[in-house]
Amino acid sequence: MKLIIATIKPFKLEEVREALTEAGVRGMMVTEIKGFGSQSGHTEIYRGAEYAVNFVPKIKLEIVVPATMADQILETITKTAKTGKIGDGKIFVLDVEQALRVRTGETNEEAL
Amino acid sequence: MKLIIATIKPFKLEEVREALTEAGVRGMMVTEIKGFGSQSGHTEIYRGAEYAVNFVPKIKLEIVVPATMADQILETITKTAKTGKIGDGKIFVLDVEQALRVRTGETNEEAL
Amino acid sequence: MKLIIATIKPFKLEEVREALTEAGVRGMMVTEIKGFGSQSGHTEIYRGAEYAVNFVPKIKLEIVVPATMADQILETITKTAKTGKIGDGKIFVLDVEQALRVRTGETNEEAL
Amino acid sequence: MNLMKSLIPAAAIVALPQMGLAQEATPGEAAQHTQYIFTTLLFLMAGFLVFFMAAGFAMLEGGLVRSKNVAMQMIKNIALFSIAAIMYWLVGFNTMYPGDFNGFFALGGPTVLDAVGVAPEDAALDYASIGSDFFFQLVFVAATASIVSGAVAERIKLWPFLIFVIVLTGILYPISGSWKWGGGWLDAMGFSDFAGSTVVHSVGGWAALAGCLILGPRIGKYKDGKVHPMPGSNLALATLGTFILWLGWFGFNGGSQLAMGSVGDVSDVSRIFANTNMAAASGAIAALIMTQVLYKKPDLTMVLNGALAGLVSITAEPLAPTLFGALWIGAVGGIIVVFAVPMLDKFKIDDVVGAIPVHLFAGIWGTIAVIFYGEANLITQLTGIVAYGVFTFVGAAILWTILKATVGIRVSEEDEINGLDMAELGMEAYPEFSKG
Amino acid sequence: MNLMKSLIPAAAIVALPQMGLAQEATPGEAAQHTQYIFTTLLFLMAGFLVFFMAAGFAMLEGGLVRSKNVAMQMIKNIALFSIAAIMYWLVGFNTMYPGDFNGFFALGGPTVLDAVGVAPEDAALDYASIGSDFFFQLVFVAATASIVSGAVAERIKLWPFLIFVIVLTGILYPISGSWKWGGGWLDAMGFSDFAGSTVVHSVGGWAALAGCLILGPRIGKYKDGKVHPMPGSNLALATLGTFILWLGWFGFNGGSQLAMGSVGDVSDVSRIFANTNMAAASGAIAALIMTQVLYKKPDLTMVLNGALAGLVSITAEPLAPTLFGALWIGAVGGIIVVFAVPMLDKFKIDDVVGAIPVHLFAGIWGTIAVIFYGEANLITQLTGIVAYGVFTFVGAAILWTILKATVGIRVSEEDEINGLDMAELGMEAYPEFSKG
Amino acid sequence: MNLMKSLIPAAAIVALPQMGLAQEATPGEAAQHTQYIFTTLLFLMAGFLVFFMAAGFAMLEGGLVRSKNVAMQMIKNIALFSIAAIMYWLVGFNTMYPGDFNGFFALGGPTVLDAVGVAPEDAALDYASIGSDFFFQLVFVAATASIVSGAVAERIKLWPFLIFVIVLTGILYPISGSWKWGGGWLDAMGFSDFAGSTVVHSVGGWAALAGCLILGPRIGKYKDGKVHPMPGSNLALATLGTFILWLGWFGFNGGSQLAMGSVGDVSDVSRIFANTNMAAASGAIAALIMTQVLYKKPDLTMVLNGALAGLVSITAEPLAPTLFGALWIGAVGGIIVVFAVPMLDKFKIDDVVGAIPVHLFAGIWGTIAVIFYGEANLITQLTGIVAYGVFTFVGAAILWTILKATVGIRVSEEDEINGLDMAELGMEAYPEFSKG
Ligand SMILES: Nc1ncnc2c1ncn2[C@@H]1O[C@H](COP(=O)(O)OP(=O)(O)O)[C@@H](O)[C@H]1O
Ligand SMILES: Nc1ncnc2c1ncn2[C@@H]1O[C@H](COP(=O)(O)OP(=O)(O)O)[C@@H](O)[C@H]1O
Ligand SMILES: Nc1ncnc2c1ncn2[C@@H]1O[C@H](COP(=O)(O)OP(=O)(O)O)[C@@H](O)[C@H]1O
Repeated sequence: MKLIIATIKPFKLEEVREALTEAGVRGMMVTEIKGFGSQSGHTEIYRGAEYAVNFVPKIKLEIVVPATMADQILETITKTAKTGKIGDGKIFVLDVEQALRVRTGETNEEAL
Repeated sequence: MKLIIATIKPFKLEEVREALTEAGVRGMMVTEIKGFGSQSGHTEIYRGAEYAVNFVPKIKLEIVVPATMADQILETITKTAKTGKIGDGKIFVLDVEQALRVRTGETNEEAL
Repeated sequence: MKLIIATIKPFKLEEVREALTEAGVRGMMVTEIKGFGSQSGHTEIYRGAEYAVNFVPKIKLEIVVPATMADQILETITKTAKTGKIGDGKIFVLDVEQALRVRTGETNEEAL
Repeated sequence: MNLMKSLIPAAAIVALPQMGLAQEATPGEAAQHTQYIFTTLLFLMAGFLVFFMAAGFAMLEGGLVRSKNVAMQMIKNIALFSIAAIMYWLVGFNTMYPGDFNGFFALGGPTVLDAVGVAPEDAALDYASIGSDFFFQLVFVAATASIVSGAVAERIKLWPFLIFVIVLTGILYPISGSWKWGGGWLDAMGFSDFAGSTVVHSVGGWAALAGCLILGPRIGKYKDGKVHPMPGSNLALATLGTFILWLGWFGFNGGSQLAMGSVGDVSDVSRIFANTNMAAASGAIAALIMTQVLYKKPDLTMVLNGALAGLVSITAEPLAPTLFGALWIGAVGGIIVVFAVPMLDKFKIDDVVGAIPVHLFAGIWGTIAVIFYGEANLITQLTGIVAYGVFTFVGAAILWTILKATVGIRVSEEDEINGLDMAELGMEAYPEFSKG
Repeated sequence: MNLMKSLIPAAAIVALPQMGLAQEATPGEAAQHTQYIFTTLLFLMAGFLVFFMAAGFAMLEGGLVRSKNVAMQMIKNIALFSIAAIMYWLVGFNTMYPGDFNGFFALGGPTVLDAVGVAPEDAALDYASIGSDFFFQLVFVAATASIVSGAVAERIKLWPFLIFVIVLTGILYPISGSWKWGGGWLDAMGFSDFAGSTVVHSVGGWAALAGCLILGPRIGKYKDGKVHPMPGSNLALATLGTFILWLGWFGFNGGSQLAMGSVGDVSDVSRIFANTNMAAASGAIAALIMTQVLYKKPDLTMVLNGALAGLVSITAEPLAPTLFGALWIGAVGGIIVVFAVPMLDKFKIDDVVGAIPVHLFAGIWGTIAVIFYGEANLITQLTGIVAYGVFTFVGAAILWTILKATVGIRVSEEDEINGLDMAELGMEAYPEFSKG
Repeated sequence: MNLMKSLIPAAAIVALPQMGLAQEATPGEAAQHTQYIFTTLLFLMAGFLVFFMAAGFAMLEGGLVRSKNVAMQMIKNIALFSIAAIMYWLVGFNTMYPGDFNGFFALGGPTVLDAVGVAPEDAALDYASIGSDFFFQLVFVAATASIVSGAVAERIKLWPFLIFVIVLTGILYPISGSWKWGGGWLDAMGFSDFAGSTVVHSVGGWAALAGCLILGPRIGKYKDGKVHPMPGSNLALATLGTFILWLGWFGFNGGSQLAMGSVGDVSDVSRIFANTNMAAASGAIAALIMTQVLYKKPDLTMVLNGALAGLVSITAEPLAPTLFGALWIGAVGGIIVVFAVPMLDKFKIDDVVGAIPVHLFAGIWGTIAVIFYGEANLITQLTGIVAYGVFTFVGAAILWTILKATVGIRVSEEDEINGLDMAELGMEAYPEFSKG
């Protein structure tokens, strides 16, 4: 199984979730994070003082899927999260050794 | 070492934390997330309009433990987090290559 | 590539971010978490009742870097996040199999 | 009066008036100077209560928008009040109260207050000081502008909105206001609107409706034929705002008695307080019961709207009804809101805070309801409602259209998604709180 | 009077009364009509201040519950005020002020206001307009219900709570209120309670106590013999609520002078303002110092409670004490709270906002403290305290028990854990903010 | 007067005064008792409005600090008001209004109110009741202390701050206040400050400036020669606070007329209301336009400060100016703020909420602006400004220095970083919301 970690723009969440559901994803974890990346460095003014905004609000998705599904998921996310503008986000894939569903005790792919 | 990622119902946090402490866990990271899974799809009404609530508040625990402890930890979480109702959560296990305690510079299992 | 997960004290965020930027890190994910660890167990009083504060606000950094950079990053974080007092935080390193930049489709080290 | 005169010795008749005692001449009335003080005081007191409604609108709207647009809503509310204050001085007050005029329109100049330490002979002894009257009227026009602010929230640009406010508070509202309260043609016809269900609230509602139509709904509100609610970010603030508005309404309706110097007048003000409170209460309860029945769960935002709708409903005639009258008139207002909010959604009219149901629909209802207790004629009431509607809606629509065609009234899609706070102000209301 | 008459020429004696001048006859008093206006104005002004306490209670309670229960607290507060307004009109006011009665109970019918533009001869010239009096009394009963709302928060079902409010505001409070303020048996006995430490606050406190006992504590509050604090979600709101209540209290106590038309009366109202303010200040400071001494750190929530306890303490006699008297009476109130809050926890009585310490305990203290400055007798005061306690506690307990046995008063465990907002309303107060 | 006397028959002249009718003798004035009631009522009404400013300051400051310091700001605000109430009673009021004195200093004892039900012959019939006067003055001194609270936020220790407040409200403010309002040397010289641009606001501003200088800036505010903004945590609260302050200001300035019993006086109060409102509006608009022009985006926090600066600017003379005068005087205040905020940053004076620009700078401007409409002389005005500045700044600086040298005034670096709420109170204002 693979853990897919994706950062996306917050307003894309709903669209990506729908696409993933259609692609067969049955669960995920969503976290509000602050992203730091190339999209940054713009300055704001507060009470007359300029300051750099380094962090941008992002959504982090964490999805565990059977290894075989990983590529398809990557593609789905890429397609729906893309706006073409800087800050669209990144996707990382990690290996997952074990999975377990608390309610039933099912393990691994059955638990997803 | 293993990274154990567990999503649980928010109200179970205290109970799980206590059980884990007893089981010998000396540290963890707790994040408020929104979960998406089978527990969802109920509809609410706001100002006369129905809408589906897709995300459910969940707590994500991240715990790094020596590989030997992993199974026990899984069991502990399963036991305490279980209510038997849908949405009890999942547990994932990943491999951790290195650990480091910032304060002392201790590494790996000593750092946990 | 490696995923470096680091918990630090919230007020160190800016300093660490600057140091990491200088060390060549071009992106990261920042999450507000509650940490549980040795730094805890102090009691507070609320309306006449004592209670233990088990969780401490922490910042979690997640940074994906080329494997070769990992050690240097660990050192940078250790150096800047350290106050010498309990609760300075931990760093964990995990292996990352794949990386992808949504905007351009670049993969792996090019995507970082 | 006649009786008295015949009983008073001649000498006294001569002497007393010059002593300033004549003021006591009519039983049931305080001395004229005292009456002047009382009525002026009524305006000041009612005025500061209505002023505080500015805070009420700000909190209500700030609570019902998403947090990414809260700072924008705050700046709009403080700016619109300030603009109203300046425009109403510059031209509005004297346009609305032109004295003798053609009944339709007379452009007024800046307001001039009573001189410092004005002598009684220079004061409007049978009424109140100009300053208090001006202040009291001014806080009303600000309310009208606040109504618009809430409806068009979360997508409008700041400056075009403020330009709209300039015209609304300086020109549109004062002109139509003069028709009734300035003694114009609708007043002459017998149109009845005690404290402004139509003159203030419907006018704000019409302007808001024009704005919502021309501006279009928020992105994502209506998609695939379905309504996608965008829950308000802070219902505690929205509730606070509602309570503040309710408080302010005692001034709004009570002060509209325009006199407090006699037993009858102060008792009328009391009646108004009691009725106003009752209508708000019954509006809230009606919405509570209706949403429970219709949706199985009560809807707090509807209850807040219901209380306000009750208040708007009783505003056209808060004096004449009995407490029971206030109860059912307010309750109808609350029910109207519960049906009107989803109805507007059906027409894809995206009114963020429910301003149109509350101020326009309940305002129309309240104006009609005058016929049940007040001395009003249905035809005349409808004439007034239509006249205000046509004038304000058309005027506002033209203005919105011009603004749209020139400077544009709507922020870009990206700015709307990221929130007006970052886009228009570069400043967040809650910079530290995570957003979902 | 005597002196005057002898000096006035016969003709004037005949003439002046008919001129309405007789009103000026008593030195130190304004004309009777003017007095009527002043007292009516006092009721209106004090009334809107006390009305605003509804917002104060809502904010205080909304700030002291966890965010998952805030929307529920809001709907409870606006609904309870609305219910109180309706019930007090329907039956409460005339039950509480029945005129001549047996001193224990007389069921009243709906309130009827003065006619529009009431003529002086039909008005209660020596008092105030019915509307103002009704409005002033009505906002008091709402305060009683608000007290209960805070104590039973975070676990009670909405509708059973509202049914309780119906009976409390329509029946229980008016009956016991008639014993003292309606001129009933306790009044005849000489029981003294100027503005309602007992009649309003203790009554609310007793009803709350009965509710807390029958409802039980929140899940997890008392576990393994330990108290587990559940910190309030928004102490800024709680502080705002406290300041609003403090503001409202000037109306609460000041208006209870029931007259403002003479030099003596208006000066008394001033005394009351000064004393009320002092008691609040000293209650806050006492709690500040006590928590610092006991716990090494000051406790903001206790300081807020302390200010309110100071206010409740002075409410039974805000007029007679000197400023120093108000200071120490209020300070004792503040100290009571600091000890009573953990004491209730020892008995596992889970009062979410500290309503019982503030309103019941400080209310009892305030009623006793009358003996130090006012003209009251300890035995009589205790009789009153006990009478109100027994009647309200028993009445409320029966009512809570019936509700529990029939519709149930407590939400399910799961609903309580997930929060009443989602469970009972399907709506969150802060939908965007993450919760811990 | 002359005309009248000649016309009244001898008998009437003799008879009427004893009937209490003499009070009506001066045309344009109500009976003396009625006047007393009106002025007392003015103080009570204005007093509760100014009281409510305590909530306004608390919300403004609570909104402009980071969430980790909000609970601390709440406790500071409620405690400082309470301390002011006690100190002003104990020594402040009679030190400030000592009656006949040397014009510089006379220590007063505790305030004694009018007796209960004071007889007219024992009351200050030509003024107002002591209680109302005391209450009205008391809420002013609390405002002064609130100003300091905001400026030194986010780094000061609780108790040393409260000790400072004790001395400020009990000693410093009353002494300097006596120079003008107590009839001291500056009053004798003709210094003009109607409602306290200098006596209240500048004094608070000077004390805040001394505090900021001695305390130093917050950690991280000025680093590497750059200003690092620390955005306020809740701009909705800050906006609410501003509206509450604006509301309170009607009492602040209006009540300072110190009389409401005549046509002239009540009309003057009305003028003051209208002017006060106008200055706030123009201050807000000026800041809105200035920040838009200077920074391309309007700055909500500056607009809030601008409204307040407009209010402070008009406070020294809210009566004499025309509405246009109020407009430009207020606008200058708003502009001052926009320039003064970054200027203070240049000097590394870290004033968290903009208290110094708003209260000190606009206060100085307002005091100077009296010369344009009021009867004041520039030299005298400057003398007053300097005298208050030197006395308060030196006095406050000495006090801050003593506190710093003894108990220390600043929390530890770690405590500051973790937030004063956890460090000083062990309690968070928003325990559930994540922080960034
Ligand atoms: N090396 C990295 N490790 C972890 N997260 C990253 C990394 N680089 C970027 N990110 C995340 O991806 C987001 C988008 O990246 P950014 O460089 O701003 O734009 P783009 O996706 O267009 O390259 C960042 O805000 C951050 O959350
Ligand atoms: N494939 C997955 N990847 C990551 N997280 C998941 C996945 N499936 C479920 N989760 C998490 O587990 C939670 C519980 O899952 P859910 O399907 O709702 O119920 P259950 O645990 O009873 O199967 C979800 O809210 C989500 O946070
Ligand atoms: N085993 C662990 N797994 C995951 N996170 C941990 C673990 N141990 C500690 N942490 C994180 O590191 C933080 C600091 O650890 P703590 O034990 O308090 O102090 P120190 O870093 O000085 O050893 C904790 O708050 C927690 O977020």
